Amino acid sequence: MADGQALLRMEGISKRYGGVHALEDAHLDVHAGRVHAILGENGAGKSTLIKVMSGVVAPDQGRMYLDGREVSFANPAAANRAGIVCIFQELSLIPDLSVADNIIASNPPTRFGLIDRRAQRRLAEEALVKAGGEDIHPRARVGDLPLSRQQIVEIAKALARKPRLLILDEATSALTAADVTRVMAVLKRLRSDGMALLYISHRMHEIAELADECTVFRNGRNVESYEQGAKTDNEVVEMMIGREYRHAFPPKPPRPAEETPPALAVRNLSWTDKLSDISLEVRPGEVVGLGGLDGQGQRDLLLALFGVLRGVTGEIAIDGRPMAIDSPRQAKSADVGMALIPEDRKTEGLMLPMSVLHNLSFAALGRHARFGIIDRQAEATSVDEMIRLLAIRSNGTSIPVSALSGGNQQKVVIAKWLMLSPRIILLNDPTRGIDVGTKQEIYQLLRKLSGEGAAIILYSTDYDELIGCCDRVLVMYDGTIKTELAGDEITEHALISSALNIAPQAGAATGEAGHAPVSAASGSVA
Amino acid sequence: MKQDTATPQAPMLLHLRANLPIVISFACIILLLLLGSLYSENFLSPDYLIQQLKVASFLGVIATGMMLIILMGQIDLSVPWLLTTGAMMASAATAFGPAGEFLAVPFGVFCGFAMGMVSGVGVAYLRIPAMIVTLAMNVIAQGLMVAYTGGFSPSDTASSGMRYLATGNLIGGVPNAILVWIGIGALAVFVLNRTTFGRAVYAIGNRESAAFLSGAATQRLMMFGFGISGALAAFGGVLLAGYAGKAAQSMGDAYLLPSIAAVVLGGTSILGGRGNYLGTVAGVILVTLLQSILSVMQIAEFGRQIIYGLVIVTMLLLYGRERALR
Amino acid sequence: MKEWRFFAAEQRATLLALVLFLVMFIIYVSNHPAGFTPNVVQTASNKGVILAFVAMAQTLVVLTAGIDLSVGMIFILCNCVGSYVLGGTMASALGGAGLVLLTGLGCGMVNGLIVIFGRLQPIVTTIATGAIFFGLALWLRPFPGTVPDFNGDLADLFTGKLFGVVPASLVFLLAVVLVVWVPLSRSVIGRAIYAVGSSDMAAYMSGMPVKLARFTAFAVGGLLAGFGGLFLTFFTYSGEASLANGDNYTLFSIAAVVLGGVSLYGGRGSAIGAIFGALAFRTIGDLLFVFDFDPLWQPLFQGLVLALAVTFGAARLFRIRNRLEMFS
Amino acid sequence: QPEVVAGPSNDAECYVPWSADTKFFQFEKKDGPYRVALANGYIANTWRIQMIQTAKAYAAQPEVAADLKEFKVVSTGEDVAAQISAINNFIDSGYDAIVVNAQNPQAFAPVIKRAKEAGIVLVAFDNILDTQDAINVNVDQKGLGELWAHWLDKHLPDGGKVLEVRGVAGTSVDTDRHNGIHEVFDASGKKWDVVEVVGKWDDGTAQKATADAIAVHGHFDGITAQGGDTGVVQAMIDAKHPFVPFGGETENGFRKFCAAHAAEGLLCSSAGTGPAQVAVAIKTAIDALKGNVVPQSVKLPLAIVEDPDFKDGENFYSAESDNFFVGNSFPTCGINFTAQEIMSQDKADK
Ligand SMILES: Nc1ncnc2c1ncn2[C@@H]1O[C@H](COP(=O)(O)OP(=O)(O)OP(=O)(O)O)[C@@H](O)[C@H]1O
Ligand SMILES: Nc1ncnc2c1ncn2[C@@H]1O[C@H](COP(=O)(O)OP(=O)(O)OP(=O)(O)O)[C@@H](O)[C@H]1O
Ligand SMILES: [Mg+2]
Ligand SMILES: [Mg+2]
Repeated sequence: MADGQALLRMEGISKRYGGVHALEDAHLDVHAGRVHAILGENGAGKSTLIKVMSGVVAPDQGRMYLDGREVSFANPAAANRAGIVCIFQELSLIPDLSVADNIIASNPPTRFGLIDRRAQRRLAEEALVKAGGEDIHPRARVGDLPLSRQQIVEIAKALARKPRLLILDEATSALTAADVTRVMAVLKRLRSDGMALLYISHRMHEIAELADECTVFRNGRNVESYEQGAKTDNEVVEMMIGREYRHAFPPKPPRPAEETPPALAVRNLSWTDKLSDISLEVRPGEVVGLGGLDGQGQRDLLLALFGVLRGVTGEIAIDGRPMAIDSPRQAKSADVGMALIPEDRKTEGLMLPMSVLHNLSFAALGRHARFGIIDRQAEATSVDEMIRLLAIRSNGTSIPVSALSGGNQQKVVIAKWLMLSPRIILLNDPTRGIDVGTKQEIYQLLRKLSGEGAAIILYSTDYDELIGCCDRVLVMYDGTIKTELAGDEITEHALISSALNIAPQAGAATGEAGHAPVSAASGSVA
Repeated sequence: MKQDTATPQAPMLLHLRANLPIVISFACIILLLLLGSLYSENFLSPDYLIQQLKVASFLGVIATGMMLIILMGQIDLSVPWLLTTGAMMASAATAFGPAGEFLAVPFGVFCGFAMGMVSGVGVAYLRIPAMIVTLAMNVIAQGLMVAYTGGFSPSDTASSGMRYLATGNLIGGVPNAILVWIGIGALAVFVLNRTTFGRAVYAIGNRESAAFLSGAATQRLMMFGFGISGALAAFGGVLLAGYAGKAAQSMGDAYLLPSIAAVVLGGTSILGGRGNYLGTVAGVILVTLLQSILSVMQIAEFGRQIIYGLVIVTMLLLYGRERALR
Repeated sequence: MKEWRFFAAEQRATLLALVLFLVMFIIYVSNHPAGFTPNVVQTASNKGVILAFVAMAQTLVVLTAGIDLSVGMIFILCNCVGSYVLGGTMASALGGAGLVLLTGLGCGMVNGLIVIFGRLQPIVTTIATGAIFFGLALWLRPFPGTVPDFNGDLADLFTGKLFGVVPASLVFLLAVVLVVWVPLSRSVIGRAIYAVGSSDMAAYMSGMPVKLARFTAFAVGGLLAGFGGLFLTFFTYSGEASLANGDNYTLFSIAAVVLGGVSLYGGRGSAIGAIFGALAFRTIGDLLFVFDFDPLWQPLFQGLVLALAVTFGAARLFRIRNRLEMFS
Repeated sequence: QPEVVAGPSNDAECYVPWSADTKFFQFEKKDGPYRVALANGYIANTWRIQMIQTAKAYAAQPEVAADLKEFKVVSTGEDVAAQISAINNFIDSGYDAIVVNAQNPQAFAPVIKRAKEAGIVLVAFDNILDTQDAINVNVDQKGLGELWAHWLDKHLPDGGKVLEVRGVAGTSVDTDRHNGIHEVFDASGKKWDVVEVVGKWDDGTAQKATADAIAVHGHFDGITAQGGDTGVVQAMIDAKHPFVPFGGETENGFRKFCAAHAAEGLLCSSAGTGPAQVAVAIKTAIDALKGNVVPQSVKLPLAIVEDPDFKDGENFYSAESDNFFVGNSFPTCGINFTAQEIMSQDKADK
């Protein structure tokens, strides 16, 4: 442990939501010049802890000391003034304001009482440079930027406040490997400048690379704090999930025979300038990955298949029958049997204020209804079944789904589609922000589904996931499929080089691509 | 909330919180009556109460449509003239012999439905904000009715069927209007809680994009929602015409803000996605009673307006508050 | 992208509103029997400016993703107050004008306080406060009237023409824009107003003055509605507690705001756009004057033009290739 | 600029001056045919629609049409600013005379000034202008209230409990009528207990308010209502309230009831002026343009029908709509439309 007085100390913090103890007697010491990682499975209370710290949530009990003096923050602004700045799990950017306005949100430079936009812009540009976002125009509207760029803006915004303690709650979850490397470098520099950093992530290799000290949470309580490196990854994971932990990825069964007719066949699919001439086939029982750098059209491809996009050309055949899918409604119909686990669960996957029950049953409501009248018994039964199957942690099914932790919310999104027993499942980065235990469950679930004959397309920003889960990987670049990797060809090296659209033998590309080196131990975990 | 009863383990607290508006508005209703009875005992007489329920049922029918729209996160400002359209068209149909007489009610309701559907297309498919689409629809409906009355001098006497519906008594001393409202209310409760359509209404109100990606025909449903709201407004107009014996141009003016107020006082979130029909019932009775008592007590118009406003604010402060950001 | 492109993107809605207004106004003026004369412009601008103020008031609240259904009533109340205090000497009438504006400001502040500390939705709050404001107006002016020594000179100064050509009301509107809107929109609070409308949670998390922004939007909104009421008094030399008029101006202001490219979902648009929206909306009414419609078909014509004009805004729909964009 | 001259007017039978000291105007004679405009405000009720139909029909009569080069009607809605602007536009476009049904009698001072400067004849009717500088074609609203009160006074020898259904609050018409009623009551020396409710000149609202009042107060000895009368009677019938003397307006539906239930005690005084007053206003405008002498303030006769004079086909029409206003003719001015002629004119065209 670091010596000297803690910059921030929390003692006996408790917070309850209804019957749930989000935090119980939690404590934490954060020191200047160190990166403190917080680990824990979904719903362990990590986000709640840092919300308390940054004035978003008032704790029921407990004390906080800054530089040894007791403090409490009435709101985020007060915490900011004290030098505690948080990058929240849910982005806190204002979509309709410009990048510069967002970065200098809280106290912009003024002249004669009005915002000095020239000075503000200079400050914003500096912050962007620090956060590795030189390519982002300070005048662009934030809502127009892709998610990964928004994350960078978020980081720049935090840096512009000159924090003493910077908290990152899964701030890297939407970033591509290249961005992560850049952010890591920034964070290391900040640490050496004497800043205290609190880092929450479910990506073990990032923690291994960055953290000085780790604290594990489970069920709202501290499990243990230790110097980074003092525990093996397996020990850590077992602390987190409170049970023994073996393999992340289930074994791959033999691939279905080439001659098995494809469940989904796509010919020459194109859409605006984002997708061009895509052809692919997925057989029942097969898990096909989509790889490549973020933003190469993978998401658009999934949306195109699911009937969300207008003006898609090309042919789509389901079980050999050509189909024109022009709405999600048609995509999920019995003829097609498709499901899409969307990217952003808050706006695309869930009706947050509605109950867990109603969220879970919504997509498959037709199954439990006759002539539009819901059979509530049947509905409740299959919902309970799903909750068991995916081990969703929820305090009853009538609480709003917004009260679940991020990971459990994600499980609800997946579960609501599984209730339809789809034959073709499209997944758009389904494990973002999900703890290792849950990830493992999801991987197993995917295998089980494909074993039962589902055809699966999985887009992931995590290469390990593609390697561990997929029978084949289609690597996309600039809206087309550039490379197809199958079986043993799916290696990190191959994925990266084809993602960059360079010849595989250019081995040096690994470094340039900036994918974080995977430590021997974490390879088996995340 | 009602639709949660499928899960017995639902915490009591949540139920209480969701039902608070209903409890308080019913309490306010009783309070109002008691206060009124200080002025005149007749406020507690069955005659007066039945009379209030009868008048409330017109607003009740209209507020049902408004609630549906508000649950979807939209708003319908076309109520006044769709109501009038329903009344005038039904009365006009009456002039066409026995067939017209027979079809009067359905025809009036259909006109409201059709115009509501047009608004629905604007909102759901053209994605123009409901506030402005229905505003324009209100002006158009007014224009149509003015041109129609001026140009065709239609019959505006309510058919005997309309009169029976609004003022007759099928069962003892219970006016049919109340039965009609009970019928529509029961149907609304059933549709909202037990059908896929109702579930989709809540889903759309909460997060339309998620409902869309879940494969709900959100646009079609929303369009129909406006159609239904239009139909109910027109039906309210038909009943009102039956009550008054005739249709008149200005009959809808007094129903727009009260219908919104009734729905909101009943605890339905104006942002959509949350609300319970029982609350709307309470809200409708409350608004009607308040207007009536203030009117009979001969409070000057300015005083009535002020009291009306104060009561709404006070009630909302009692239970309509949103959770604080932290 | 180049700098000017960003500028154009920021101002697109406002520019569209300007174009809409110009097109309609040109149609109007070119068919007007009197043509493009100072008098015709003065008439149009006096009528337009009244709504423009109310629309600006509405804009501020709408930018915070709220809506103010009491603007019309604040406007009416201020008109009634004005009909009492705009009499006497120039100085006392000017003082009275200040009082009218204070009335508007006060009403807006009441709205703001209830919305913020009561944590109520603006739409329902303002339905209720609108009734209260109207009650007060009716109490002041049970029937239309004015002070005996109404200062018509002052009124004419504001509704007349400068140098016989430029409508004074337009100049005054411009002055209010420069003194109220421009500084506000460039201040920290102004930016918070946009932020609150765009995402109040994010604004709160970013440490922006969320409550102050909401309060300011309502308060300045009330003030601007007060300007509207003041102008109506100047224009009519009298006050009238007309329920229908209050409701109408509220609804007109919403229409103007939409035509002006302000998003009813908050965070996007500007009061300048709303001004053009208001002028365009008024021109719809004026078109009746230059086209020879059967009087009984005029209301329908107005409704159809309004519908057409708002459908304009749906044009962006045809550019949407990703249906998910429809929902934002 | 009209010249103030001595009366009487050229058509003294039609143009009854408001009072003994009413001024008479003589405008400079202009050569016809004239451009005349009608600036209407609100349009969406039967009275206004009927009024506009009457105006069109009157302007289309051959002898009137001969004097008119153009007759333009614009309805601007309830917004008084829009109506003022419309009049300004008519002034700027060089119309010779403007006829107006004002949204607000107080609000037109600036316009009146402009019209005067431009030498344009401005005639107001129904809701008239509060001025000495324009011609008002006037209904004696207060007199109407007095008439109703006298009627009740006559039939209730001991005074009693009276329900007064009022109109739209804040309008001068409502206030004038109300004052008329109460002045007569106060002067009668009897004991009157007046219960006021607001009916807003609307049948539905009036019906509801009446029903509530009956439910709470039980019994009334007499009723007076300004507009919405059909609804008021309907509410009495629904509540099985005994029929009592009633002073009300001239809706056809009301007169139907009066005729049908007179024997049961519904003794009515039905009085008012129909929408045809617009024709009088147009006639006045044309006469003024011709240089004829006209009073500044014309007093319109009330169309009064009282029990037992209700006659089907003559002063009410049992086969026609409830909604229109009977009493649509001014024989002294040569204006003799029957209401259903007006309301069905287009039907006949088609
Ligand atoms: N606003 C809320 N209302 C009710 N319960 C809540 C609320 N916020 C959090 N909880 C509950 O508190 C617990 C801790 O949640 P928290 O978000 O802190 O978890 P987490 O560790 O950040 O999880 P994740 O890794 O999934 O983000 C969970 O059980 C969650 O359901
Ligand atoms: N919304 C915005 N977000 C980010 N940067 C902005 C924004 N608006 C302006 N800027 C930048 O801030 C600087 C100053 O802008 P500002 O508009 O204040 O300049 P200006 O010279 O006053 O121009 P103008 O008066 O035309 O707006 C410019 O570099 C401009 O690009
Ligand atoms: Mg979290
Ligand atoms: Mg975060």
